[in-house]
Order: sequence, then C-alpha cells, then structure tokens
Amino acid sequence: MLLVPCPYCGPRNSSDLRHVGEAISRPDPNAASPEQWRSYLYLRDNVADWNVETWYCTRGCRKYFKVERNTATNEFRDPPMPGNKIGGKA
Amino acid sequence: MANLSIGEGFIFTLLRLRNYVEPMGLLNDVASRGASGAKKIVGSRGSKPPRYSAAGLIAKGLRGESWPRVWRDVPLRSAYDVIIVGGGVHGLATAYYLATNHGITNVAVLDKAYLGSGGSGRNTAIVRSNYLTPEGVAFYDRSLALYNSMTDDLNINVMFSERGHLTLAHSDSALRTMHWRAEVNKLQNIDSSVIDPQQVKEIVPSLNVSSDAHHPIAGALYHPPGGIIRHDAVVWGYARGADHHGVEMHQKTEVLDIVCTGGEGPDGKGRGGKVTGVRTNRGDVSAPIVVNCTAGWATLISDMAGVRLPITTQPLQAAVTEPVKVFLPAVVVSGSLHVYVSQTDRGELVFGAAVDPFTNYNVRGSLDFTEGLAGHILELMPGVSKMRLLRQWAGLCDMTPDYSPVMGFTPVDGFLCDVGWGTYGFKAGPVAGEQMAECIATQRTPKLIEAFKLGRFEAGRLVGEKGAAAVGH
Amino acid sequence: MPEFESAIIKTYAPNPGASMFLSDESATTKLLVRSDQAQFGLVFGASSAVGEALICATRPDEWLILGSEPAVDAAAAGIDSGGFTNVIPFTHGRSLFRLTGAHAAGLLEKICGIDWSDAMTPEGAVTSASVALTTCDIIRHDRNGIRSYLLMCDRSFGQYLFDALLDAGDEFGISVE
Amino acid sequence: MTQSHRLNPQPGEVIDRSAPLNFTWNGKRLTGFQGDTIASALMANGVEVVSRSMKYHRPRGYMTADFWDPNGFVQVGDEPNVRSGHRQLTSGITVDPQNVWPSLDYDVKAANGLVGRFLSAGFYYKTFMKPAALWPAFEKVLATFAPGGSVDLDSTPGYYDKRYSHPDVLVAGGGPAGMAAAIAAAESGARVMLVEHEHQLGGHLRWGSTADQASARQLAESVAAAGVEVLTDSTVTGRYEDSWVAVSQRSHAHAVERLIKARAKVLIVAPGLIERPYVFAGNDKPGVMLSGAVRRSIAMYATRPGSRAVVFSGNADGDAAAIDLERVGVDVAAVIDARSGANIVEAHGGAKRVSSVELADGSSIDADLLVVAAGWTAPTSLLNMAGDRPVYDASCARFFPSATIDNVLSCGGIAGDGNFDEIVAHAQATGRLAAERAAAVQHRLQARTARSAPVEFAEPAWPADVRSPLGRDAHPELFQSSTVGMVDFSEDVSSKDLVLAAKEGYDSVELLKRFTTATMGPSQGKLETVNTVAVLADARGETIEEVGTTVWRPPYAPISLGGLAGRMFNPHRVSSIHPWHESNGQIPIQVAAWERPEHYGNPAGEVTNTRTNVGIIDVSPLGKLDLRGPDVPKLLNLLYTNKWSKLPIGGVRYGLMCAEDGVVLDDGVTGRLGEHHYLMTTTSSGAARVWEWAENWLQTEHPDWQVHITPVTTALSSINIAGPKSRELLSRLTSIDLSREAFPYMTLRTGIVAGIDDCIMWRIGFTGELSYEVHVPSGYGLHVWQALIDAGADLGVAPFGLEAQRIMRLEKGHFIVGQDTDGLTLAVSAGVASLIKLDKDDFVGKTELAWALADRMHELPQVVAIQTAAPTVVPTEATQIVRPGTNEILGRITSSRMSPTLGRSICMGQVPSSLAAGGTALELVLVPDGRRVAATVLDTHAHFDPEGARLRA
Repeated sequence: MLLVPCPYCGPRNSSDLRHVGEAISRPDPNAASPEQWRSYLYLRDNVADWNVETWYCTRGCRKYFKVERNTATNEFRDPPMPGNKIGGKA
Repeated sequence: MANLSIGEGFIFTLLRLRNYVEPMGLLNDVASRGASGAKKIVGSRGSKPPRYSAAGLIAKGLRGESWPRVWRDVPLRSAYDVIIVGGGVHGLATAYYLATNHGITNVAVLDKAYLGSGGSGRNTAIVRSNYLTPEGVAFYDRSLALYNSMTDDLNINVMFSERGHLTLAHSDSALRTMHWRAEVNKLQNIDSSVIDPQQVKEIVPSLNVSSDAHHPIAGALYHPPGGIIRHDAVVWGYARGADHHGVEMHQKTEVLDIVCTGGEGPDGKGRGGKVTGVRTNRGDVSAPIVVNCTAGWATLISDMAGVRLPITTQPLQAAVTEPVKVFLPAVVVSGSLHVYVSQTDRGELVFGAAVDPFTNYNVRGSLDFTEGLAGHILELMPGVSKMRLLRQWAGLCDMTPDYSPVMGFTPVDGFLCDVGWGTYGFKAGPVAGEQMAECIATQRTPKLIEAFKLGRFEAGRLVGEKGAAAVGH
Repeated sequence: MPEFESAIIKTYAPNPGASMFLSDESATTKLLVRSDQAQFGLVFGASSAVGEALICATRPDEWLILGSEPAVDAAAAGIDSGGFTNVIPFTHGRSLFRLTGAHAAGLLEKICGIDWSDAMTPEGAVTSASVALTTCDIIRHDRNGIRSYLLMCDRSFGQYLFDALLDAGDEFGISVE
Repeated sequence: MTQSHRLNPQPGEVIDRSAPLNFTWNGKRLTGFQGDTIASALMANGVEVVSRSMKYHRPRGYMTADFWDPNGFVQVGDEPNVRSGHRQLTSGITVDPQNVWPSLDYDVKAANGLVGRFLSAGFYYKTFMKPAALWPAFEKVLATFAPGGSVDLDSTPGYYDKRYSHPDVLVAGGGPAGMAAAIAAAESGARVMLVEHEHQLGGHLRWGSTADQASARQLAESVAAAGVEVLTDSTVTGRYEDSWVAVSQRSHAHAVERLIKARAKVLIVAPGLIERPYVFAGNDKPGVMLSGAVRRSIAMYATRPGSRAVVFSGNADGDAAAIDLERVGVDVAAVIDARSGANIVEAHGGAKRVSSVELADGSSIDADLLVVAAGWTAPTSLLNMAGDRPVYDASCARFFPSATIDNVLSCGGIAGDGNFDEIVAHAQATGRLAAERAAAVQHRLQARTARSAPVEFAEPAWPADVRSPLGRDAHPELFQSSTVGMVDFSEDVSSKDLVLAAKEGYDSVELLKRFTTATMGPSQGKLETVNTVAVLADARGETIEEVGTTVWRPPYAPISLGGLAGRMFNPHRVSSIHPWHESNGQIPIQVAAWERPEHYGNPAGEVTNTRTNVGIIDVSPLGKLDLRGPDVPKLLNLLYTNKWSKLPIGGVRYGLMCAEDGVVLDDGVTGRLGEHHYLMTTTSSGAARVWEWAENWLQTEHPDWQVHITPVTTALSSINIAGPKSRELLSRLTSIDLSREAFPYMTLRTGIVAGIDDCIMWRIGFTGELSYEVHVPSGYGLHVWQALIDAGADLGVAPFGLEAQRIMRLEKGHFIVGQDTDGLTLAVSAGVASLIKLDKDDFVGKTELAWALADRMHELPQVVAIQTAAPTVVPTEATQIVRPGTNEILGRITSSRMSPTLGRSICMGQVPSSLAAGGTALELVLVPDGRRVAATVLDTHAHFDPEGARLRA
C-alpha cells in the first residue's frame, strides 16, 4: 500500500486514491492530426524511471493533482515517508 | 498509415534463399557461413540428443547417468540473422518455429536474466480459446491446438490438463457477455456454452451457488477444452527444441541499446530507420532483424529503436497455497470478483487477479492483492478458509488500450514486435511464435495477426476484445 | 411537514450501561458551503463551534455547517459570500452518526486506515476516508473528555454503515444510544 | 497410554502438569498437558513416525519440532496442514497424519522409494507422453500424490478480523534482541509493537540455561513495564512498500485470526536464526533431530527425544544439546566434533527409526537418536522484501544483510554474533535509533497532514546509524557429507537430484528451484535454501557467494485465507423508499451496490398497468449532480455532444457523453433550475464515473471556469410517475399547474408535492408515456411515495420495477449505455445523429466523431431496432446476426423482450451500416439450439408510438 503524497490531505493510502495515468496534455481538438490525436489517446512514455502522473484523491479531498513517481521503485519525489531509501553496505 | 508498413517491403534475401535452397542441412549451413560472423559453433549438437521417454529414464536411472544439457551454453557471437530479445515463451517459440518451419537457425535469443524468468514463469498457466472477437477466437484456437500437440512436438511432457474452464457471471449483464462469447465461439466451432448455477455446482462442487451469496452465481461460460499446463515445461521445451536446431540461448545477456541507421530520430532511430544490431552487456551483436518479445519491458526495448508503443506496464499478481488433497476439478474465473483459481496436480491452489491499479515495474507484490484475493475466493468457496497462502509473486504485463497485442512490423525496418499481451501472453505463446516466425521468414504479415498490427492505433481501428476485458483470463 | 425519516430503519435495544455508544443523528441540519474564499477562518481539516453550530472544513474548498436548524441558520450568517460561493442544503444527502467511548478509536482502527492518534487526528480534526469501504467524512468531536467521532456517509449507505460499526464494536461492548 | 517419554519436571518447562488434555492421534486416545504443542505431546507419548514424505512416502519423525518442521504437518479436525510443532494442544482435538495410504504404519506408496532412482527431479517432464490419450489417466495418478491434508468444503469461515495500526516502531521477533530493542525504543518515547512468532517471548533463551531463562523473564517484564504492545503467536508475514507491514495474529481473544496492517515508521527485524539440516544419507530418518529441537524438547516440554544419542556438533549449541541429554539421563554415545574434521556419512536403521550412525572413518555407533548441529540460516525474508540482497560470509557459513535500509533495522542473530550482553547492547542501540528515526518520520507525516496537530519544531535531521556492528563468530561450512541425502524434506528432493538437474542445464538457482521444486514447499526454503545453494555451488565448482541465493517472497510464514480475507464488507445501498418495497412484495435485484425492486411479481402486468393507467417507479439510484455557477453551460457543452447554451430556466434536455475516443460514455437529462443552477442526471452505474469525469475536466483543463459540482444522488429520492393517468394522479398532490400548456414536455417545475417543499418535477418520458419525474428531499421520499399510492387507488396506480421499465424503454427504442452500446461504440453509431453538433467549438470526443462522420461511417456498426419474423420468438440477448447461410458474424442482438403492449417480441441490436436501413432482412442464430430465423430492421428505434404522441399528451 503506497503512501501517496496528496498535496491537500497529506500522505494517504493509495487505496484512497485513483491513479489516473501519466500526465498528458490535450492537443487542440480542432487542429490535431490523426497521428497527434491518437498519440494523445493511446501512446504513453511508460518509462521505468521518474514520471509525472496524475492522481485523483477519491476518498479524500477530491482533487486531481500531479506528482512525480519513480515507476521502477514506486518512490515519490520528496516522499511522505522518509527512510525507504536503500543504501550501500550494511 | 502507409509509412507504418515500411518493413513489409523489405526483402530478406539471404534468409529466403537459405530457406528455399537448403531447408534441411541447417546446422552445417549455419556453421559454414562466414558472412554472419559464425566461425565455429562451440558446443553445437553433433548428433540428435536423446529423446525423453520412460525407457530413457529407467536406463539413465540404472546407470546413474545425467541427461545432456537442455540447451547448450555457448559463447555469444558478434552477428546473427535474427536476434530475439526476451527468452520467454514468445521469444523461444518464435526461435523454435523460425528454425523448424522456416529453416532459419542463425538465431540468438537474449534474456537479461534466465529463460522463463519473466511472465512465462510467473503466469498461472491457464489456456483457453473462448475469446470475444472472431479474430481473437481464431488466434487462440490455433494456440490451443499447438498446446494440445506440444508434448508430442517438443518431446517434453508439458502436462496439459484439459480440465475445463468456467467463467462465472454474477449479474445479468455479465451473463449477457457470457452469452455473447459463447455464441461467437459456437459459430467458430469452439466448445463453449453458458450453463446455469446447478450445472456449475455439478462441475465444481466447492462453489457456493446459493442465491443469498453476496455475489450470487448467475451462471457461467463453460469451455471444456480450456485447462492448465506446466508453464516452465513449455519454456524448456521450446528452448530445447530450438537448441536442437542450432538456435542459441543467451542468458544474463541484457540488451542496452538497439543500433539503427537512417531513421528520422536521434542516432538514426525512429521512423524510416533500419536496424543493424544490438548493444548488450556482453558486447555488440549485429543482426538485420531484431524482435522485441519482452512483455512488460516492451516499451523500454522499443524506445531503443525509436518506436513508441501504445503500452503501459502494470504488474499482475499471483499466489499459491499450501497443497491439499485435490478437490477443484476445473479452472474457475470470476471477472467481477477479479479472481481466477485452479488446483495443480500437486494440490496447490493457484490464484491470479486483475492487474495492479497503477503502472509500475515492481514485482514485489502487495498485501492488498492477497487480501482481496482471499476475500473473493471465500465468497466463491467458503470451505477453503483454513487453507494457507504460501507464496505470492508478480509479473509485468504490457497492457494495450484494446486488450489485444501488437504484432509484426514497425516503422523501423527490421525491428519487429510481439508485445502488448497484457494478461493473455502465456495462452498465446505458441501461435504468436509460429506467426512471428512466418512474418519474419516471409516478410509479410500473416492473416492470423493482421488485426494486431501496430498501425491500427494510428488508424483508430481498435480490436473488439476491449469489451471482454472485464471477464479476462 | 411530516417527520424526517432517517436511513436507519432497524430498531435496536439500547444498553445504557454499555461502554461505547453509537447514535443516529441524521436529522441534524447540514449546510454545505462551496467557496473559493476562506470561510470562518477554518483551513481544510479543522472544525470549530460557531454559536450552537459546528463548522467543519471538509475539503479545501468546502465547509459543512452542522446543528439544529436555527443554529445553522445563525451560523450561515457568517458565510463570506464574496468570490465564487454557493450554499447548498445537504440535510438529506448524508447519514450522520456519533460514536462515543474510550475505545472509539480502537473501533475505527478496525475498519478505517486513518491514524487516530492525538498527534495525527486531534480533537476538532476533520478528515474523510474509507470506513468499511464507504467514503465518510469524520470529525473528532469529543464529549466531556470522552473520545467521540461524528461520521457522515451517503444516506443510501447509512443502514449498512451503522450495522458495520455495531459489528466492529461488538468486542468493545457497543450499544445503540 | 501414558506419557512414556515425559521427563521429570524441568526448570523452564512451559507445560502445566496440573492440566492434562485428552486428544486423539491417528485414532488413538492420548493425553498431553496444557502448554504442549501437538508435537511435544506426541513425543511425550513416544510417537516416532508422524508423517510420510511426499514422493517416496518415507516415514518421517520430528526433525525441528517447531513451526518449520517439514515432517510435522497434521490434519486437525477439518483443518489441513497444521504445524504440529507449533500448534498448541487443546482439549479433545482429533489429530491425524497426512499423506498416508492406507495408513501411517503401512504405506503402499512407500514402494516409490524402491524406484526412487527413476523418479529423479522433473521425471514427469520426460515420461507419460505416449500414448497421449493416456495422459489424463496418468495425471489422475499423479494427483493422488498431492501432499497435504484435506479441506472440508462444507465448513464455514469462522470470525476473522482485521485492524490497522500506526506504530512508531514495529519489532519482528521477541527473543532477547527483539525484546531489548523494543524496550529501548519504548523508553525513548516510541509507540512500539512487538510481534513474536512463538507462544512465548524469549527466543532461544527459553531452552537455555537457568540463567538464560531468568534473563528471558526479566526482559519480558521490562517489555510489559515499558508499555510495549506485545503480540505472541503472531507473525510478521510481510513488509511491503512504504513500510506497510502485515502481522498475522493467531492469538486474538475474539477472532480466529486477525490481520494487522501496520504503517510502521521503522521496522526492526530480529527473527533470530533458524537451524539448518545437514545433508547425508539417511538424514530424513525418524530419530535424526536438529540440536534446537532436542533442547526444546527437554527444556520446554520435558520430553525425552531418545535413549542413546550420537551428537554431530559444529557449534556450541550442539555441545549444549549433548550436555542437556546427559543431564536428563540419555546415554550420549558420542559427540562427533565437526570442528575437528570428524564427519558422519549415514544414519542407518529400519524403516521407522535410526539404529546406528556411520562415521566418515568407517566406524559405526549404535544410537536411536542422531542430533545434528550444522549451523544456521538467517531468515532474511523481511529484509528481502525491503530490497536487501543478503550476501554469504564463508567464514561464518551463513548469509548477512548487505544493504542499509533507512527504516528497516536488524539486530540479534540475523545481524551478527556476540555474548548476551553484546547482543542486548546492540539491540538497545537499534531500538533507540529506531525511535529517533520514527520521530523524524512522524514529524514529516504530521507536518504534511492537513488535519493533524501542528508540529512545534523543524524537521529533525535524519538520525545517523552510529551503532557498533556485532561481531561474527566463525563457523565451519557444514552443508553436505560425502553421501547423498535429502535437501528438501517436504519435496523429497535429494542432493543427487540437484546435481543431476544442474548437469542437465538447470544450473542457476532459479532454474534449479523451478525444475526440482526444491525450496518450493511449505517451509519456503527456511530450512532448505542454503543447502540447495551449497549443493549447486559444489556441482558448478563455484562458491556459494558466486551462486547467490533466491529471493524470499512473502509471506514469511503461510497465512490462512480466512485471515487474509478478514470480515468481508459488502457495502449495500438502498433508497429511502426501500422499506415500502420490502413490505410490498418486491423481487429485489442487486445492481452494483444498490438493491432495488426488479418487479413486484408480474412485470408484464406492471407494463400494461402503466400504459393503461398509471405506474410509479423508484428511480432514486439515478445519478444526480447539482451544478452551480456561471460557467455550467460551458461545462455541459464540453461534456455532452449537443448544445446547452440556450437551455432556458425551467428547460430539460437529453444529452449524450463520449470519451475522447468518441465512444459513448453515459447519457441522461439535465435541467436548468435557476440562472446558475442545474441538475444533471446520469445512469445509475455511471454516477460516480461521470462525477469524477466532470471534476477532471474542470480541475485539469478548465480551472478558470466557475462551477461547483455536488453529488446529490441520495439527497434526492426520485420517483417516476408514468402513464395516461399520471397527470391526474400528480395533480391531486400538488398545486402546480400540470396542464399540457403550462408544463410541457421536456420542462421542469419546482414546488410542493404531498406537502413537501423543495421538490423538483420534470416532464420526461423514458417509458414513452406521459410522465413526471419527481425528486424529493430523501428524508421525505417514503412519505411522497406512500402519498402517491394512497391518492391514486381509484386511478389504478401501481408500482413498477426495473424490469417493466426495461421493457417499456425497449418498446420505445431507448438504448442503454453499456448494453446496447459497448466499449467500442462511437456516438455516431448510436442512431442519435441530431445530437452530435460538430459546429460546437469543442466537446469531448468531437475530433474522433468528426473523422468518423467524414469517412468511416461505412465501416462502423449501427444500433437499430429489430423484429423477428415470428412474433413469438424472443432471441436471447447476445444472439448473433450472421451472413445468411454462413457462420460469418455481422452483428448481434443487444436487447430483447416480449412486449406485452405489442404482443410480440422486440429487439435492439448492432448491425453493419450496410444493413442498418429499415426493412433490411437479417438472419439470427438462436440460443441455444443454433436454429436460424429471419428478422427485419425497423425504420426507427421505437417499436411503439414512434411519433411520441403519448409522451407529449
């Protein structure tokens, strides 16, 4: 159960939120080419690294917010729970 | 759309020629060909390896001998005709069918860990063909046929247990979807029908079919040819079979980059480019064809060629209990309760669920998954509350917007994909390998995978499995 | 006007000697204030009494006024109607329960993932969370020094949540008040 | 039967001799004492063979006599796979052996042992292949080898429970180190939870010297005094992301098992060490026991494990076992000191017990007990789960943590060695560090949480780890003797199996594990992993460090499905009118969380009555959103495909919503109540989704728009009054002018209904009848419903349910989103072309719909009304439409009913555009018999009253 840093409520269990997906911007609907529009619909960076994404605080403040998460480690930037870091030799 | 199919115009003369001119003496052919950098094949099979059989077991048992290696351990060479990235069922099956159906044997399968370490060894080993769309049905039916004859074809017992597959419906609308699937299936001669709760109870006595359950069972889609199979045996069987034909398997060989020329992106990657090889942690390897069979890591590999894919990576978790005496005769799936379960011949219950609710590359598994799983299982089978969960794990799924794969050519010449399998990859392994091999060998998209081309997304023509996704597995 | 009917339609035998109590206060008048202006000087997560009414900052841009109808009316006079502000009667939308007892936090700990310690959820704290899988607004509102919480959920879930609270409270000797 | 092997009272025994308990074992009545485990009670009664092994059905006795004993699985009543070395004896239980056939003493499958050399690991992959037709029969035989007990499928789950917790420090392990750490943390101000797997605190001190036992008692008293929450017979089963720690509590007073989900700010891992078996011929014979098992038997349970012992010792614990045995009168025939190079090669004996031990020098010593002390496995599971990869230290012959994890600290045996004082001092330092770090975490959580008490000081710097590390004691590398022995006892995998598999190419740990199933059994490698790695290293000619180890996955110890499930919550929603439905014969249907009336006994009659007289239906689950603000029209224009700028106050309009890919998302009507005030309705199932959808557009794309969305689904009870007499009925309860002129179709009014103020009425017609939908403040919903029933008796008013509504909407040709449309149905396929306004500047889905209308219409399906040629044939929903005479699928029936109004079947379906014109002939393949029937496409969606005369009446 991730601890998601909601900027309004504070750290919350991920079950209280909904992961919306990678933060994407909407092309101009009247000017976009099919390639641009369908990139917007279907293509995602899907990196195994830091990524900006949108969450919705369903059970809490009901705000959409953007947050940076490392999809390889599930660590949030400036995490609400310090100390998850894994270091070198014990 | 036209620019998405550049790869199809590409003619791979060398492979073609070899395929038609000398389809038999494959090993000699590979070994003697200097052009691809093959000097001498170290450890190549000199003679046909011993077949697996009960007699062989007894003979070896009496003499206390071991069997020869399932696949050779040979040095990585600097060039191949085809490089397959990903040593799971898909990659290995592609290699196997390239060799056996098309005589293309100068092939290396690269895996960053060990063979079968990804989804192939982490899935719940369910096979079935009762999909929603005609494309899906035709495709998976071929896969099931290949699974059916696999023990014979590969000379390894993959322990296919054709025990029947039940997809439960807990509501009118779910039952309507079951009917939909059953009718599509019947029209394609797939054994699939909707049965009522009493018939469900007769097949699986441990299910609670009472109408006062929280999620009462309204009926089920029954698919007698579905079943489970020993997934590791499938991996090893393909690897062993491919190895017999000269294909090389390289474990702990991680692809760090894909080398391209002529593309519109940086370093010659991207649309209009052409693959020349890969960089690995064990050195550079050149090849005119590179195939991406890496499931959850699919976009990371395709990014190396400058090809963007409509894929997000989400873990799918699974778990197994301690063994008990066998009581569950069929595979049971509940889409609305997000759970599927079967019992192995060893007596363990094997569970799976829906993919995790957010993208990530982490396979550690979560407690939430096991909690939800147990709750749902007990709603279905209250009698198993005292069984204990022994182990949980996760695999990475490459999810696409229409729950259908991305197969075949890409805008980069020589770079092919067999990805986007989501939660269905294992079921499709054999047919995917067979079709990808055909695609590579003929440089044409086979009819069976026409619907799964990458170009469909840019064209806005998605595959209709989306409707059945909620009742998957 | 006929009498307001609560979502709690079952009847329960109260035990006055119990050590924990659950009461149905759904008939309380509830007024929702949506605003881009700070209201009553209350920031999200805090509550405060204004006259006989209780004002709770339930969202970053939402305040809920609870109390008797006159008390709520009186408090509503303090709403800053500047900016973009709307006031929405909400009495009928929510079931409202009060849980009181020394071990009230222990009960909530069984069905809600919030940290109920004094540091994290002090007297007056307002939060929302999943309680037995329904979304609730929860206000810590101690009574005479005894731990007490107000819980609000969608009216349609009211009876379900009431029973879930009683079930979870069984080990603490809970009774309907 | 007397407790023949019970010793005289021992100073540290945990049994209560004044409380004898009866139980049955394998059909025999036996007695033990309160405090006994099942295992200790059996051993006290001289039971030697407790199980048969999985593959070869070899007789097995207790080896570790604790939770991890691979031989100690028993059936207790209806509970399979009970760890008899851990489960405490209770009065009257029935204990039976597992995996035996026909009996424990004479097991037919033991014959497998004779052919063992042919049943090498993975043998099944290589055989049973010919003839293929026989494989199902082979499979059934294989399945009878399934180990384990039996489940009683008729048993019902007991009371399981869950709880969340937020301790500052959670300590896994209640031995001396865990206790010392817990005390130190608590004394530093932390809230501490201490979890011990065993029934008592104390760890190995419990079976140590009198002084050890006194230390254990003293520490336990300090734990209590420090205010630590102690859970015994509880296991930390997993450490998940962000320090989410699972504790399975088996000792709860009310629940069979309780799962505690703890957000521990710091986790201290102090599980001690697990004693490791030694690989040699006969190492699985009854009578071969590990030193800890022997010492526990004597000290804690006062049972005599044998009469003449050989002790193979590689460490002080082995030596201590010899002393313990001598003290209680067991003849110690020899101590074989591994440290001086002596070795054992085989335990000889009959089927059921060791009789002699053969040494490496060729000599043989008679004994019925062989005690083995070969070293330790560090149970690093929780560290693995936190990301650590333990590394092997050859000089100590065990693995150690390799990484530092800021909020996971370890102490005790897993971290190193030392005397009691050194271990305790290190643990205390660990406890203090944990408390300091927990305070830093607490500060950050508190400072960032909206509702929390304010923090009074700046966030402290992260406390550095300044502990002096524990030393490491040298230990000989004792893994396998020169002979072949069992490596995985529960899976019957021998060292030879592993060597052969490695030679065959399964030569990485993971492949080996998968091929041989070593470490995959119920103890999950706690006993087997290190020996497996050692045998593989030897076979590969490498070091253990080079071979590495496998990842220990959660859970640390198996956890019951009941415990994981806990109490099950199934949120259940009802409308305010629910009590009336319940007492008036409703047949309920569950739609998502809502329970609502499907009908009241006769849905066709309900249709006819509504079409003839007047019917009322409770539509409270309809999603309702209160929209306020000057920019509501902008939002409506964005979300719906049609236009909203000119909706007048008092007007109501239907709208269709799409996603960005043009696929139909939801539909409903929205009415304008005031200048800046609207009420939107959504489908019942779409209520939450549409709300989030609208908020998303507002918050992320148009934060400048002034709109407040408030869900009012359950604030308003909604009643639809439909039928030719609906106007008459409603007029009896309101003074609002309901005349056709004053209150026309698709308008709304607000006012008093049945004495209730603030009601909203709108005139719409999903059923196709003259109808009014009344939205009443929910506290009065039941009152208004009852008033309608009472007022309309002479008009024939009757309730109707969801089924009658479904029939009437199909008669009228209204599609249902998600039934008649699916996940790929574009709005342009829904037959509502006039609602798609491409001349609007923007709306969600516009781009795709514009392209579709421009050049894709020919390839898209259309939703159409269909009637079968034979009026009595009602095709099942999902019936396929095919190209005549072929199996080529063209479309499908999405809705179908027998229409009581028309006296014939009616359908809706999806067909290709080329077949969508009215009058087109179709071929349907009926369910279930495949009979083919003819059908025709209708000109309009409506089967009934296509002009809409009734609803405009």
